[in-house]
Amino acid sequence: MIFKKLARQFVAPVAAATLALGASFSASADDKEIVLGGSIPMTGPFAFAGIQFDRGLKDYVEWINAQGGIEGHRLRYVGEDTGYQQDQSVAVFRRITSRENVNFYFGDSTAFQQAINRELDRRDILMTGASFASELNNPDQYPLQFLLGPDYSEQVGILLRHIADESPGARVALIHSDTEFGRDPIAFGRNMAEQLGLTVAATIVTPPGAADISAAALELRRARPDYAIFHGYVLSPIPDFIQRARQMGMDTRFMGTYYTMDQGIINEMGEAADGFMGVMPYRYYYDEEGPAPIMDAIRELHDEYQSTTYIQGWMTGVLITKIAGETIRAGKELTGRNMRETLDSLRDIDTGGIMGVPANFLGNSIPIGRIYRADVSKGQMVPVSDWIILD
Amino acid sequence: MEWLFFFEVSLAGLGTGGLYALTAIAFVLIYKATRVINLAIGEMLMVGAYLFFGAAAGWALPWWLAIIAALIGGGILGIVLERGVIRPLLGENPISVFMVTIGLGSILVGMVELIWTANPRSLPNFFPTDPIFIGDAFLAPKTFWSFVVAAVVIALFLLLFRFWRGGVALRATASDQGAAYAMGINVPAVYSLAWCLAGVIAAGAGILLGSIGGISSEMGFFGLTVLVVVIVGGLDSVLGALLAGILIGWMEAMAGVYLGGEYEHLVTFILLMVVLLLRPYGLFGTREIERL
Amino acid sequence: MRIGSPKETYIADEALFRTRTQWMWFGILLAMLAIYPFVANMYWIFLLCLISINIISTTGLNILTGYTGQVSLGQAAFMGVGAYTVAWLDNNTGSPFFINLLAGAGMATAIGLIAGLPSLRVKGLYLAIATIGASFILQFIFINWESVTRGTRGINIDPPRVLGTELDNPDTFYWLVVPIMVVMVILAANLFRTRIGRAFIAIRDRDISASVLGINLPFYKLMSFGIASFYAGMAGGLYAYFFGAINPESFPLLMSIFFLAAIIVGGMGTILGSILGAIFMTLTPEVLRYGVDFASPFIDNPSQILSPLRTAVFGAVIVGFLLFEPHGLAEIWRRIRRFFHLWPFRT
Amino acid sequence: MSILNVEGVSLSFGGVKALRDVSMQVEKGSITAVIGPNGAGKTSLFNSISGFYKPQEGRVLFEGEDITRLPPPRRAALGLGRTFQNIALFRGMTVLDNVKLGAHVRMRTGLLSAFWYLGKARREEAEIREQIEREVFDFLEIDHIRRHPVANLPYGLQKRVELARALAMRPKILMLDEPVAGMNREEKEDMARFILDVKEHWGMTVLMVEHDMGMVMDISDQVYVLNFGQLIASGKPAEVQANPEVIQAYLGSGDVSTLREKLGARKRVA
Repeated sequence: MIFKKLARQFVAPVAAATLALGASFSASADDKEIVLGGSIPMTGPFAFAGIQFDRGLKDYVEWINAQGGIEGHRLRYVGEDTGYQQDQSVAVFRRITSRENVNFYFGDSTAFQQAINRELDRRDILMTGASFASELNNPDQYPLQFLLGPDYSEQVGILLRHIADESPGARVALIHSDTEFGRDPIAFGRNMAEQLGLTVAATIVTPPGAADISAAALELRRARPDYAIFHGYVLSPIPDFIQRARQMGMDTRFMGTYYTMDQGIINEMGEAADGFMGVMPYRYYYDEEGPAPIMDAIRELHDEYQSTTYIQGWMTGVLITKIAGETIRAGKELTGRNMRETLDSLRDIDTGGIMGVPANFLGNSIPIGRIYRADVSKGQMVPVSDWIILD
Repeated sequence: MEWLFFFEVSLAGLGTGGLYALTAIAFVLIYKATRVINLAIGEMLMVGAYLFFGAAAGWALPWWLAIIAALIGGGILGIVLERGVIRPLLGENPISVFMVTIGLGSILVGMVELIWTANPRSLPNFFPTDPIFIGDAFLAPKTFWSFVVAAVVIALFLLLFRFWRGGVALRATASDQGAAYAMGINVPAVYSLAWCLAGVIAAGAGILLGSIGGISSEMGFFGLTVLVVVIVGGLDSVLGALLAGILIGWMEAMAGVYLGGEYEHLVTFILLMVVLLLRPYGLFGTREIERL
Repeated sequence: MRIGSPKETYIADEALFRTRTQWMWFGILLAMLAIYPFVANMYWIFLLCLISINIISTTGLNILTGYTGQVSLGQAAFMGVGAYTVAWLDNNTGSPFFINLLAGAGMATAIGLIAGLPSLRVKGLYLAIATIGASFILQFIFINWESVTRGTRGINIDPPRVLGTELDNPDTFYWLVVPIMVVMVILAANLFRTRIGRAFIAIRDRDISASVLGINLPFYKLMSFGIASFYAGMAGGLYAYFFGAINPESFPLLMSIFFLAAIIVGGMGTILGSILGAIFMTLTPEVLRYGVDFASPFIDNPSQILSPLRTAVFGAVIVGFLLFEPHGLAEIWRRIRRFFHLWPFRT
Repeated sequence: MSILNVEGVSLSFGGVKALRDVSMQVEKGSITAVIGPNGAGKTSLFNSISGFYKPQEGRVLFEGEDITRLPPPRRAALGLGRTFQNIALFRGMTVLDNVKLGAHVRMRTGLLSAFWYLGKARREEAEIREQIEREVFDFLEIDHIRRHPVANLPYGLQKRVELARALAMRPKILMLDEPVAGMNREEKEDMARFILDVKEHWGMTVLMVEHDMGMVMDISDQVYVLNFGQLIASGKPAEVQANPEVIQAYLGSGDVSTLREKLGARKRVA
C-alpha cells in the first residue's frame, strides 16, 4: 500500500495512469466541495491546543455537513501533524496543497503563518489559525489571513480596559517570556496603560524555558503592582509566580491572555488559581447564559467539558461557513481574494453564541473579549465583565 | 531596600546555583571516570523528573517512594546508557562519543514525549511551603529547600568519593586508568558505577528542578547551562563544578533582574567564551599536555 | 566488471572523474536532475529544493568537521547570518538576488571567522562547546537587534527575480537552488584535490605533525571555518528566499545538530557523505510519516506519535550509525560499488 | 660549511631538564647522526630544531639565520623536512596525497584557484604529481601503492612513505627520527641505501636519530652522542665508538635493547 501511495505522489501528473489515479483523490475539482487544510500541532509543546483544534474542526465539519453543508457544498477538513515546527508546518502545507484544491487553511504558529503568506497569495487561499499575533493583524501585509478573535495586543488592551474601569490609576506589571509570542503585545500594552492612566510598575522578562523564576518573583515584589498580566506562557511558570507572590504576602491580582485561560489553570493550580483573571473571546463550555445555538450543539455532542481551544476549532468553522456561504451566494468563486472581499463586507456576524455579541472584523482581527475569573469553589471560570469591544 | 533586594536576589541565584552545581557534579563524575562529555545530562535529568512524575501521579505512590523509584530509575538509565552505547565506543574518537550523547539526548526526549506527551506538567509539591526569612530577606521555600537538599547531596557525594571503596576506585580510575587496572580495580565496573551514580544525581536534580518550575520535555535545556558550568569550572574538577555552578546561578539572577530576563543566558555564554579564550581548561581544570 | 584504465597523462589521472563510466554516471545524474521538476509533483520538488539547501550546508560543515576535524555546533547560526543579510538587503537595497546571496555568504564567512577564533586556543570538544556559545550569542543578536532583524517578529523576503520571472514556487526556485548546489558540491570536491584540502585533512589526522610539515594551523583552521560559514551563509540565504520569511527561531541549535547528524550518517570527510547524509536526514521524517500512516489502523492516535517518534529516530540514527557504521552511508555505498565492480567474479 | 647550528640549547619541562646546553653543527651534504640511550633527549633535540618545543635557552641557526622563535611551519618553509619516530602519516589520505602533502610548502595554490581547479591549481597539481612520480615514487619504489590508503600498509612501507613525504618537500636538511626502528634486516638495508642515495644523488643534508649502531656507524659522517640531555661526545663514527664515556653511557643505562643492538653492531662492523 505504502508503495502505491509513494508512487502516487512521485509520478508525474502528466502520465496517463496517474491522471486516472489523481482524479480519484482530487475530487475537489468538483466545485461542490470546500476544502479546509490544516498544519496542526498534534504533538510538540503546543499539542494540548493542537489536538483540540483538530477535534473541534472535525466535529464542526461533521456537524455542518449534517446540516446540509455550506450552501450545498460539503466542507472537508484535511489536517496533518506538524510537531509545532515551522519547517514541518510548511512541508505539510506544501504536501496538502499539492494534492488538494484548498480554499481555507488553518495555520499553527505565527512564524508559519508569516512564512507561508506569499504562498497564500499565489495559491489564493484564505488562512486563519492558532496565532493571535499582532503582526498578522495587518490587512496590507497579510491580506489573506484573519484571526479568530482579538490579537494579543488587543487581548492585553481588553485586560487594561477592565483594570482601568475597576481601579483607575492602578499599578500594572507586565510579565512575559522572551519569545516572539511573549514580546508581541508588550510595547502596545505599555502605551495603552499610560493612555488609560495606569502606571506600568515593571516589565519582567523571563528567558524561554526558564524553570527557576526566583529572581523575577523578587523583582515583581519590588514593583508591588496591583495587577500583573502574564503573556507568552501557557501555564508554567505562572503557578510558581503566584505561589511565591502569595508566600511573600502580596495581594497582586494576576491576569492572563487567551492561551492561559483554559480550564487547565484551575485543574493544575488548584486553590492558588482562585481569583486568577483573564481575557477570553469565546464562551466557556459551561457558560449557558443567553441564546447560543452553536454552544448548544457542542454541549449536545459532548457531555463533558470541552476546552476553549476545541471551541476555537468550532469558531474557525463558523467563520468559514459565513465567509464561504456569503461568497457563494454572491455567485463568486471561492478564491482567497474573493473571500477576503466577503470578509470585509461582513457586518455583525452571528457566531452562534460563541461570542456573546455580534462580531465585527477590525483589520484582520475581531477585537472582542470578556474578562473571566477562576472560581475554584465552582471549579469554573466565571465572567466578571461584560463583553468588551475594543475599537 | 536596595541592598536587601540585592541580597534577596543573590540568595535566589544561589538557589539555582545549587542545582547547577549538583548537576555539574553528575557531569564531572562521568567525565572523570570515562572521559565522556555527556551532552545528554540535561535529558537524563529530565527523565528523572518524569519518572518521579510517573510514579507519583501515574502510580499514585507517596512522594518519598516516588523519589526513591525515580532515583533508582535514573541509576538504571545511567547503567543502560553506559553498557549499551558508551562502552562500545570507549577508546574511539572522543568526538564520536560526544555526538553519541547528543543522539542519546534526542532519543530520551522522544521517548518521554511518546510516553507522557510534550505537555508541560507540574510535580506534586513535597517541600514545606512556609516562607523562609533570613533577617528581613525573603527566600522562597522551594528555592531554600532545594538548595538545602542539593547541598546535602553534594556533601554526601563528596564523603562517598573520599572514603567509600567505590569512591576510591573511581578516583583511582580517574587519575590513571592503566594503573587502576593493574591494581586490580575492575575498571569497567567503575565505568558503570560512575554512570549509575551520575544517573541518580541527575534524576535527583531533575526532581528538584521540576518541583520548582514544573517539568517539560524541553527541560533538558538546563543541561546546556550545566555544560557552561563545567567548562568554566574545569571539566575534571569537582571543586570547579561547585564554585562555577554557584557563580553562574548568581550571575544569571543578577543579569535577569538588573539587565532583564533576555540577558540571563547571554551572560552565561559570554562568560563561556571569555573563559575559553583566556583559560581554556577552566578555572580549576587540568591542562592536557600535547604530544607529538 | 570493470578493469583498470591506463592514463595517458597525470592530468587525466588527477581528474575529478577518472573513468568514462564515472563521467557517464555524472551525466545521467545531471540529466535526472534536469528532468525531475517535470515529472515530480510540487511537494517532491519542494523536498528536493530543501534537500539541496541542506546539502550545501552539510557540505560546508563536513569541510570543517569531517575534513578538518573541528567540531562545530554553529552551522545553523551561520545560516541565520546569511539569511538575515539576504533579508535585510532584500528589504532595504533591492539589490539583485545573486548579489544578496553572495553578500549573505560573505557576511556569514566574516562572522564564522570570528566565531572560529577560539579554535586557535582550544580544540575538539572545547571547540564544539565554544561554537554552542557563539550560536547563542548570534541568536541573541537576531532577537534583539530590532532595527535590522525586526526582532522576534521576523522578516519577510520577496522571492528572487530572474529575467522578470519570480522564483516564488518550488518548481521555479528549483532552477536556482539545484544548480547552486551542484556547483558548490563540485567546488568542495575540487578543494580536496589541492594542497588546501590536504592541509585540512592533515590537521584533522595529526595537527602537530602537520604543523611541523609546514602547515600553518591557525591559518588553515580559520580558513576551514570561513569556508564552512560561507556554505552555511549561502544555504541560509537560499533558505530565506525559499521560505520567504525568517525569524530567530528559524535557526535553532537543533538545526546545527541536524547537520552534524547528516555528516555522521552520510560519512565524515567525504563529499558523497554530505550529499547522502543530507538526503537521508531530510527524508527520514517523510519515511516515518508514511510508516505511521501505514501503521495507523493498528495504533491509537497515530498522528500524536509522529513527532516524538521523529525525535527519537533522529537520535537513534545518530547513535546507530556511530555504533555500527561510523563511516556512514558513503562507506556502504562504496561497498556496494565494489561488489558490482568485481561482480560476477567475486562476491 | 655548516647548514644547521645548535648553540647551547637547554630545554626543560617543569623541573625535568630534557636538554642541557647542547651544541652541534651539521655540515652541508653530510649525514649526521645523534645517538644515545633511551631518554637521552634525542627526540627533544629534534623537536627543538623543528620548532615543536621552544628551548628556554640557546639558539638554533639554519643557514646562518636564527630560527629559534620561528613557528614550525615557517621552519618547514625554509627547508627543514623530517620524519617522525612513531609514524605520523595522515591515515585519512592515500599514499599519493600524503606524499603530495609533503610538498605543501612548495606550492602556491590559493583558495579561489583551488575551488575552481582551473589554471594555477590544475597546473601546479600536475607538476607536483609529475615530480613526485619521477623523483620520489620511482626512487623509493612505492609507485605501485600510490592509491592505497596508508592505514592498511605494512610497517616498513609506511616508514618508506614517510620518507617519501619528507623528500617531496625537497628539504635542504632531512631530519630522520629513527628511520629503521622496528624493521627487519632486509628493510633496514633498503632504508640505509635510500639514505645514502639521498645524500649522494640529491646532495641533501641528513640529520638522523637512530638506535641501530650498525647503521649509524656504516653511513654517518659525523656522530653526536647525548646522555641525560647532555652532549658527551662527538666526532667520526670510529672516534665515537672508541670513546670510553660513550661505552659507559650505553652499558650504564642498562638498556637491554640498546646493548643488544650495540653488540650486533660490533659484529657487523667487524
